[in-house]
Amino acid sequence: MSNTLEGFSSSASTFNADMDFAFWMHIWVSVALFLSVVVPMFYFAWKYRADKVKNEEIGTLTHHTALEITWTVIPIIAVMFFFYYGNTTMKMFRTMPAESQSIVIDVEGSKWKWKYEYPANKAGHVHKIGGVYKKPTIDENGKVVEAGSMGISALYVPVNTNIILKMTAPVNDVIHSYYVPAFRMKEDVVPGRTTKQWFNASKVGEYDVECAEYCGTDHSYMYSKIVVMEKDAYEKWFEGAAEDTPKGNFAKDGKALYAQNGCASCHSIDSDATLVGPSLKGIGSKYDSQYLSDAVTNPDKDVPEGFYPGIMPAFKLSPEDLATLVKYMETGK
Amino acid sequence: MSHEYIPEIATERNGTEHEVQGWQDDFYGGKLGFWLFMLTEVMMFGAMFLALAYYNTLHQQDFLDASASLNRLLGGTNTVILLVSALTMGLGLLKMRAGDVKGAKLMIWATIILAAIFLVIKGFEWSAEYHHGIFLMHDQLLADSPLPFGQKLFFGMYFTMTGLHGFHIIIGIGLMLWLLKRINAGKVSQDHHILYWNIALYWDIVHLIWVFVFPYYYMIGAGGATGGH
Amino acid sequence: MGTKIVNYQEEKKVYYKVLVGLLLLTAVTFIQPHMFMTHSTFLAQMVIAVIKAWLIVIYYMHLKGEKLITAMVWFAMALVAVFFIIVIGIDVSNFQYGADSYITSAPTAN
Amino acid sequence: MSKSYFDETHCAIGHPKSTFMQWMLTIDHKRIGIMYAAVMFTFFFVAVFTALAMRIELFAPGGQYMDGDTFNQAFTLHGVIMIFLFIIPGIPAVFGNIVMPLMIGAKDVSFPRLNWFTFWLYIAGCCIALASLFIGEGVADTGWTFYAPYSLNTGTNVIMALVAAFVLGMASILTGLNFLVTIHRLRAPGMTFFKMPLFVWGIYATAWIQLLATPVVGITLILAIMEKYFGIGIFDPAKGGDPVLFQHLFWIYSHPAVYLMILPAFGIMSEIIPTFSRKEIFGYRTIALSSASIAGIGYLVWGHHLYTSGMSDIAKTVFSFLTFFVAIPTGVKFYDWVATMYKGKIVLSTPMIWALGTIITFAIGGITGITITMIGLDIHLQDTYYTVAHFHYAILGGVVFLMFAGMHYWFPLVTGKMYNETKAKIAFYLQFVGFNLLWFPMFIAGYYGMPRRYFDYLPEFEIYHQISFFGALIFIAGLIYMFWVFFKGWTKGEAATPNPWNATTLEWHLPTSPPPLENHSKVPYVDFDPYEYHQGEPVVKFNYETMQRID
Ligand code: HEA
Ligand code: HEA
Ligand code: HEC
Ligand code: CUA
Ligand SMILES: [Cu+2]
Repeated sequence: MSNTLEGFSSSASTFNADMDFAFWMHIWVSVALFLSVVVPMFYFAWKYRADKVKNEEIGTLTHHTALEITWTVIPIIAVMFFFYYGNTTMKMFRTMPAESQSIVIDVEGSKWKWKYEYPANKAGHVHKIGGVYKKPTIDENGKVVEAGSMGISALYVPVNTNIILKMTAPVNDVIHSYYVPAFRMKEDVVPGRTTKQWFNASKVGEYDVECAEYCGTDHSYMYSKIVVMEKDAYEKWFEGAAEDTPKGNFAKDGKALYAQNGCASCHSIDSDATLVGPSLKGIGSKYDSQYLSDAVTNPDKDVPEGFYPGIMPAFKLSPEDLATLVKYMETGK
Repeated sequence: MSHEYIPEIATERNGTEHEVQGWQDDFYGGKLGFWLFMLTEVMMFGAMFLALAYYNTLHQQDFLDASASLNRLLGGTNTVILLVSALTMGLGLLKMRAGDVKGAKLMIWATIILAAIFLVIKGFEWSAEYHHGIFLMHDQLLADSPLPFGQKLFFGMYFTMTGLHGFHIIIGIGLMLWLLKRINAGKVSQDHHILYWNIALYWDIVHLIWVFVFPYYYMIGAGGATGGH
Repeated sequence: MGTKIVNYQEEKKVYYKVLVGLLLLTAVTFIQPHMFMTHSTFLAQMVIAVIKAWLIVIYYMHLKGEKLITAMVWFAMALVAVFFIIVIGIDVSNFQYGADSYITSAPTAN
Repeated sequence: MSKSYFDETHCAIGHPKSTFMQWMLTIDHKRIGIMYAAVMFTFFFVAVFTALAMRIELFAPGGQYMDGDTFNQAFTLHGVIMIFLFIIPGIPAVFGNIVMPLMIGAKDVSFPRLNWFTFWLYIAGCCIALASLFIGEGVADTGWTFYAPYSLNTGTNVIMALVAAFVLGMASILTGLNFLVTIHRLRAPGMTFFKMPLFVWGIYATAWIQLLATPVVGITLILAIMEKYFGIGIFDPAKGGDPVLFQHLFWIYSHPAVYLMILPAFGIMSEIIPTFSRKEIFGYRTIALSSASIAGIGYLVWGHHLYTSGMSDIAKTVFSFLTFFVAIPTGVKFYDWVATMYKGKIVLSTPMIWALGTIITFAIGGITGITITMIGLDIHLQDTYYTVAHFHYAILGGVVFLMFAGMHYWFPLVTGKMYNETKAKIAFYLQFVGFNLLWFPMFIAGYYGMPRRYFDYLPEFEIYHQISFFGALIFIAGLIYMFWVFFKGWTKGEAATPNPWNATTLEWHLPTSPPPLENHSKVPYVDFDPYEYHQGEPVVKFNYETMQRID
């Protein structure tokens, strides 16, 4: 098994080369500085070990101006180099390309899933993709039976194109961070703010996205994927009107909505188990549909016994989707 | 306890003698310690002013509007009350140092009464705001009220900071009562007045905080909504 | 200790003088919004507050002549000032999310 | 046989008969220091246990035996205990209390009763923190950073954790205040600031951080409590608050706090290196002033924790620039220490090998800190295991290692007994190897994109976590062995002489070890420098019977 993430190389995006150069330059200079401390230390500890040195031979050096200046100035020069490269790489990450020459995609991070919304295509259709990571299944011995996966939901982008991500989180959610190790980039997704980052992928492939800001129970399952495609393949998909992705179709039924919106990460629906929120098994017999749709769009309004407001994010769904979802909760279909 | 202080002597090699400072009866040490404590108060309120200024820069107009709606008359009265109480406290200390124990006690009582009046006025203010629905946990300050963000933040900070200041006043009253007890017990006297000294300092810092709290909350919007920055 | 000798009458006079000064300054805070610097009330008010604070610290709190403590006070104030410069002067004043952001462009109309 | 502080004490109230009450009410700085050590040590083992629990969980991908929530609570508990209960009181409360007054020739700290009160405040804070484990939904699951708005939303006992942190902060402030006044007022005649031992300088710089930075986090925690209880919206975006402000306020304290931890530790290093090189320290003044400048600059660099949180780019640049300037005085210290060894007579006793080991581990910790101060790199490495490895190298490989060095160094002074040197060295090597095996792989995992606070991870990272697990086992074995050696030393060890290491500073100028109740029976006049050696022997010599100087 490989010991690095998929696509983790020095050329997955336009950032990588500069970033890796800065890193390794820093590391090698630092190794030199490290050795300049540690090598003399070992040497002195051996050369002047107690049984070799007579008391009369002990030196009395307590100042040496030239030396002191050297070991102040050389590190200053070194850190100024580091500062320079740190800063230029930062500029590279933070200088957004013109929006007219890039694809601007809205990203929403909420408890524990990523959602993408594309600009409208020529036909006026808006692609919306998103969903939760399907957790790995593990048997009782702790062996992974089925690896976790993103299924078909991913951020689909063309190769060699500037992509700007405009990221936010629902205001009653918490901070997340959109982290793509293969591209060396990350930026927090802060409720109430709209942060941005951009990239330009140079290699076709699939790359893992991780959430790098602690956000609660399923922080470690808040994955997504970036799928980098050839330009024409992307174009072909993007201009299509159907709500499917290059990797396949989204089912349209309630069950799929339930999975896509990540309800399953907090509520079980076929069993009575309490995950983060209460089990929704048989919820239809307890409440009417108005209550259920309110519970989804404004969850803090009515909080069941034993739970706290503020955990479940408010969902903004289209009326049809909401209706389908409520029906699914009521009837299981 | 063998805490009676007998100054010790350290002798230099040439025989010169130096008095060793012990921890007992170290007036300057006590004062220094209390000043250091006051620096922590400065940092604490400094950080709150920082939060306040942060939102002020983001929502300038809202802050002016909210400030304009506070009751300047009551706030001003309270300012004067604190001014006078700082004087009485200081005079009391002077009297103590001059040996007039009775006068000093009188002055402390005067300060306590002034402090109590301050709290009463503050209470009036708060209850008026409460009736406007502007209060902790009350409708205007909740997430779904139409009050602009800047105003919500202004009032949130207002209640936190004046509340904390009021808390300091209450502690101050407690300290002064304790001081009276110590004076009666003869533990604080003309020669041993460090406790009084420090409580007077405490009262001054409580006043000092108000010197900034008052204009920041009550006055910045006084010129009407145009009195910008 | 120096503090044990006290010239009661002298010091009392100082106290009263300072009180009068503070009362006057308080009066100034009230007329300022209508009299002068009306376009920078905030600044004017803070300047007055600083003067008042200075009076209190120097005379009421006897900081005059305390070299060590004065130095410490300056140190603490410098620190607070730096926090302000960095957070307000540098970070907030370069706030990048004005129009885009929920917390700065309040969603609810009045 | 004269009486030591174990036999008699001063008490805060009255003169209790029972030994137990005498300990509870003691105002003697040495006893208070020992009690801190005992309590910290207990908590420390709780935190080590949670660390081990995390390492077992992380042994393989997938949930092994905990669920996500438990893991989240585990690292929060680990972080909170390690930081607030263990390492922040850490060296100041233990060695600052025990040896700092001895080193400056004082009978006690300036406010011994306050010191007693502070200790109990600390205990109260610990109790609140512990109580949160058993009340309601259990201990907070926010991470030790309590970031809003997560901490405002979660149902766990965050308020108790915040209150505990606040109370512990108060204790820390009062300790700092006490030490500052002590250092200003109670130095023995003749001891100017530049004749103070460097450990005292470390404590002095630290005390300023405790005093001036802690209130900021105190008020931040209060604001968070106000927010949770009273619904005001300072950090809650739903009410217009900005969560990034919380991060600013939190790190205004918590960054200086890391220097609060390391500076007294550097002080210990500066005591040990000249003593075991039998030679005056190189560049005394630069070391002293570098402590002060690290503390000073340390206040201005908190923003390096916010590089990816949406702070303005200009602020990032400023913070990055300033942060690099912490490395310079730190580097100067390192070179000064190594230069001290030049032409010395190096005695490799246990404290010395701990100190030398720490030069290696802390240099790695510090230099990797430099990596993540380069903004562009931090954009990649922030909140990955690279950061986690950085700070464990800095805290564990820096502060805790030096604390162990100090424990070996002052053990004879405090207990009057000696431990077994050979066994103590074995414990060192075990821990040194275990430590590097534990944390070095995490740099690699972090560089490849392993985020922190993950209870489950992608299978690609398995190998690093497994090496790390075995490192942890070796490390903890070494740790337990070390404490066993101490225990044996205290109970069965040989009696120690007043100055077993041939050291020069005032704490070794006492007639007996352990020291008598009121320390120096005759306060010395300090007309010598702290590390004056002549041809490998301390310049200042005593007849320990009469305490007359015989040099
Ligand atoms: C004792 C504790 C301690 C110490 C001393 C340090 C010291 C330093 N730390 Fe560290 N740090 C932490 C504890 C500590 N840190 C903790 C706990 C966190 C994480 C908190 C959390 O998020 O939970 C953290 C996180 C942290 C971050 C944020 C990471 C992130 O979340 O993205 C950064 C970024 O700049 C950083 C930088 C530094 C730097 C530059 C130093 C410098 O002071 C180091 C200086 C030392 C040296 C450089 C080595 C010696 C010098 C030489 C050998 C000379 C030659 C070298 C050069 C010239 C380079 N630290
Ligand atoms: C003092 C600080 C300290 C110390 C010593 C340690 C020690 C250890 N820590 Fe760490 N750790 C933190 C502070 C510390 N930690 C912090 C702040 C975090 C972040 C939490 C968060 O994310 O919120 C963290 C996070 C953290 C994680 C990451 C969790 C995650 O992000 O998913 C892990 C994972 O393995 C870990 C493991 C360990 C291990 C195996 C040790 C072992 O090395 C433990 C072995 C124990 C020792 C080496 C200590 C020995 C000391 C004594 C015995 C003292 C005796 C005292 C006296 C006598 C007075 N720790
Ligand atoms: C982050 C976790 C989380 C997610 C994701 C989540 N919920 Fe919830 N849910 C909760 C919690 C916690 C509660 C109980 C507190 C409350 O009502 O806010 C809850 C309550 C509910 C209730 C009310 C139950 C009752 O007994 O009153 C319904 C219905 C519900 N959720 C449906 C959904 C649906 C549908 C989705 C997906 C679109 C969803 N939830 C996603 C955590 C979550
Ligand atoms: Cu979302 Cu972590
Ligand atoms: Cu830091």
